[in-house]
Amino acid sequence: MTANIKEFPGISLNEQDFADGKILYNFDKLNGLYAWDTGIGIGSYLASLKNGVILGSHCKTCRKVVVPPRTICEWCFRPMDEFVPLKDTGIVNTFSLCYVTWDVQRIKDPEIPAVIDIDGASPMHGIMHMLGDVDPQEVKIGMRVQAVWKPTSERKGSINDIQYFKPIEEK
Amino acid sequence: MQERVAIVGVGCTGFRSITPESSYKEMVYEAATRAYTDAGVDPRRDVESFVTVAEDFHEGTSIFDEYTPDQIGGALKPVHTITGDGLHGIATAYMLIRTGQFDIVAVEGHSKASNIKTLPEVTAYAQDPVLNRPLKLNSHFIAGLEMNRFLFETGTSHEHCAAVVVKNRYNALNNPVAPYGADLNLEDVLSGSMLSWPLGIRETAEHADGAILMVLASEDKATYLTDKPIWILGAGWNNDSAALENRDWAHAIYAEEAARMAYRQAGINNPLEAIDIAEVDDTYAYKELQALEALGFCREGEAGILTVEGFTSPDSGLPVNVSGGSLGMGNLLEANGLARAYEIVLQLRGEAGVRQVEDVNIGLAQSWRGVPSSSGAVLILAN
Amino acid sequence: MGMRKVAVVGAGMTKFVRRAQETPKELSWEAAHMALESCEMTMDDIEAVCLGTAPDAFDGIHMNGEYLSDGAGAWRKPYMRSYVGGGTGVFVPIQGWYHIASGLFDVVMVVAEEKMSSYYPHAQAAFLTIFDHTTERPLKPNLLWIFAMEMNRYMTTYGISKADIAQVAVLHKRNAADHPCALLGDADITLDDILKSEVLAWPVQRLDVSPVSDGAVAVILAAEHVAKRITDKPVWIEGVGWHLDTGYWTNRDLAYPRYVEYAARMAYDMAGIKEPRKEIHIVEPYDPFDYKALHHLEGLQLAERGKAPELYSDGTASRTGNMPVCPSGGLLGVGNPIAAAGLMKIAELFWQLRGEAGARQVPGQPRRGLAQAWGDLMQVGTVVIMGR
Amino acid sequence: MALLNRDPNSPVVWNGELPITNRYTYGLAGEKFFRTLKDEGRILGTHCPHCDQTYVPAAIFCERCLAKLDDWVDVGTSGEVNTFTFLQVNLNGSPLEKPEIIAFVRFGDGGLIHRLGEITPDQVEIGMMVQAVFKPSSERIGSILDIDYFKPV
Repeated sequence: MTANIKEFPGISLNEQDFADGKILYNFDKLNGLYAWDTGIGIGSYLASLKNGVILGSHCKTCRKVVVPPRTICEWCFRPMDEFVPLKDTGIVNTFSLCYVTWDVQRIKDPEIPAVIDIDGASPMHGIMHMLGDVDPQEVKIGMRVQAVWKPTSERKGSINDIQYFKPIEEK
Repeated sequence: MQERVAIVGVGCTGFRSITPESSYKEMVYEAATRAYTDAGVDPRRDVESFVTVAEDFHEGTSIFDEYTPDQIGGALKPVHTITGDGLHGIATAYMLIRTGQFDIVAVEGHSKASNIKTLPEVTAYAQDPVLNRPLKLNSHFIAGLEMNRFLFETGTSHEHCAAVVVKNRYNALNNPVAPYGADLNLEDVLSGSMLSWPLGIRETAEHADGAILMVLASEDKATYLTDKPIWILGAGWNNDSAALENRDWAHAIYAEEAARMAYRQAGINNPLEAIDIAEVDDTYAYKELQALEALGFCREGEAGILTVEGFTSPDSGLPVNVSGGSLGMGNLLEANGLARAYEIVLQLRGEAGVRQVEDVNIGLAQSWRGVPSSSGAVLILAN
Repeated sequence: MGMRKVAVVGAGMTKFVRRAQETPKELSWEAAHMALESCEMTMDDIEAVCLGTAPDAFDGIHMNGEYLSDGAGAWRKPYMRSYVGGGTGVFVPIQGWYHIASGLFDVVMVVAEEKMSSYYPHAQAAFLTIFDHTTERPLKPNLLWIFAMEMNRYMTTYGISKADIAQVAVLHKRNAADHPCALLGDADITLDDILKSEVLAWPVQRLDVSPVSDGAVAVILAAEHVAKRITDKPVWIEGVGWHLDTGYWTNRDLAYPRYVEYAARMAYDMAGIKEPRKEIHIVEPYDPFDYKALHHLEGLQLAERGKAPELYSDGTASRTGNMPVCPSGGLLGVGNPIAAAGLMKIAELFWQLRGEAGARQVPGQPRRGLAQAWGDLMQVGTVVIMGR
Repeated sequence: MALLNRDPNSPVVWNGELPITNRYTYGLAGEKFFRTLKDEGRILGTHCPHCDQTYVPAAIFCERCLAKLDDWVDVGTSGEVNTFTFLQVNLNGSPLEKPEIIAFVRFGDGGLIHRLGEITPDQVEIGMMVQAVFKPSSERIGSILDIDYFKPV
């Protein structure tokens, strides 16, 4: 049918049309504030972060240690058996060198988000965080990294209690 | 194609004004575990597809369906979300099973309304952004407009609406999971402050947190799994105009049309004769009366009188909202219809405890999506 | 009783544009109106409506499904909106399929709409809110991160180069030059253009990415007995599949889309397809980023793991090749109004299989095609197989 | 139902927001409807001859048959109060000092949602005729707020 149709609907505007008042428009902003209940799993995760510990949880049935910790194993649908404190070291599973912030501001020095497989968790089980103290061009998948924590007094029970992960010096 | 579909398991958790002990995932898991135990199924092995109902802005997360599979046993399975009421979810599972491709499907809905700090503003963001939102009005005004026109056209009185509150909150006293049970009189209700006149604050259901999961199965599986399958005789859903400017302000057209569809499937010509018990939307008290008329249980203008006369009380002609309805159990956002259907399932199984109604064989559940929507669904169940 | 057969009998779409003047309702209406006209049907014939639109954040309306209902032709009709993130565009025809296959309806209209430009100033910023509110959002993530990290993992695992991947963008954008609704069609684009474009989030560069867009698409589905009355050339939905992986995206292997494989296997089973590489003649994999098309071709079992680039380098994927990939121009070329982009692929297969795709027509009278979409936190696969 | 015990130092909630900011175009019908409202102080509808419906505010399509509408009609500036309410709460749920009188004013087969003014609550009735009170043309921006309120005729 596209062969038979000459004209498709859809009127394209450019930013100038808005600036010049050629078309009518308005703005609005959602005042959407939330206080999400943290529950047992994530509540404990946040409390551990405040103490400088990355917490996982262990499913005996699936023989898995996962992070962030949850109370339910999504694979066998049984309750998780125990919390497991993990190390604050790990391996870079993957990463990016990002030159754009979340609200699309261009930046000169890239942010380096990564998935870090945490030592003590099952293989391919990691968390997303940032890498720092590293030359962006030196970052490699498979690189070993360690968490750089905020000082105890500044920790709030948040994923941001870890400032970033930095490479572990090879001995 | 499979013709017959039954509800074979139900589970819930809640319902309370706050649930700080668990995250939404943990709360849903509780309801899910109960439902799967009730149905005697293992979700990882037996459940072939999953339907969840949710709205992004109620969760505070965009693309919320990302977070739905894990706590219902749906990881790496055919899961999808309907941005509708729980009864839309049940209708969806009903269709999935009828295709013949799935034998067992689970439906989940929940509310963490207590986690939304700015719920009125979130609700207002559903208004038309150009025509209505610039007026910056709390969305209860829509219910106020609707109630006023409904009273005007049908001759229903404010007392009639208050009688719904008295009945439903009293019924809730007999429902162990209902948080808002109370023994009130008409004066207690009418003396509350106004929200949007003629709508009073006590005629508006408080929100609650909670989760409900139901397991549906094809005929073969249902009869294998349980001695008490609750059959779906009909499911209907519909909506009037989305625009406030084009809709019928007095009548619940969406309920009328949804019921027509469900009755046609169920072969019901005279609903009052056929249906033994009903759970209908009462998130605002007048909605129950409006719904009873739209569902064809009585003529226009009669629902209020029947309520005052006790015709819709638990031991009378047509027990309505024996569970306490939303006024008694709380407004559960997308899970409202599931709460209505949950009660019908318990009643049809004979498991409703002290509030068990005698001789019930066919029940109806009905829901509405809340302001500013004009959409809802109807489900007809039988034992 | 056997399964009810369901056909696509009509399709319509708007142009995909960067900023549309139309409201979301009006975009939906334009596509729906055109779909009706395409098969000479009226609203009286439509028994139910299914709608797909991705997050409410874009259109900027809470309960967006309710808001869009009149534009989608759902006035006083049974109507639901289904939702699997980016996978929605190929899910909503599945929703239409089960409406009809259930026996409850004979004719259903399926509409997908997205107006990303309503999120202002930057549509991309809306994606912050798809991450876990407690464990991830405080890091201020953006959508590019997860794509870039998945792409990096894919490249590293299989030793795939940027140039291998850029071939995808070249082919799709060139294909789109023949699509009257395309936003970024370019017949003359070269590999060098892609590889030299601005780095956004290495390894993702500007031209690896599909454009933020506004648009809508609609198709009309009918049960067998009705479809045959409406048209001599119904295009049957032979198989459907969908799977949603865990939300814990940092706990799985990003190199391979297992959920796409599962969705594809479900659809192949239903369609009775044993050897997809021989039996699928046209494929429209989801391509919001160029590497994703490769990733998905592998998940769909249409290429060995890590070998999808060969389909592009040996010409198999070209419009005149053995298995044309994205003859429409895909999201990279036509544009990516999320849900609408997925349904655009269904419309493309409809036109291709009927021999009505004009300048984009794949030669040799293709008999069967597959459309696929993907979404959420890299976790959902939706697949539809269509055949003459 | 969990086997795990919550860390007693767990924070109960995590606070956050949905940072959603939008810009809405008025669309094909809205453009003409609001330009006319702004420039000429007139209220326009569109008529669907097939369904015999007059949509107010004007729509570019008929929601019933999906036909394109191009029969624009001036519906005047006075309409009937179809229903009304006295809204007692703010957008954020807090009580309003003085109730707002909100009405749905019928025009054609549609109408407008707006405030009523120059009237006290006890004077409002369903069926009464009200008339749009426009802002001075210099203050109009092309918005539903170009009408200040509706007052009794």
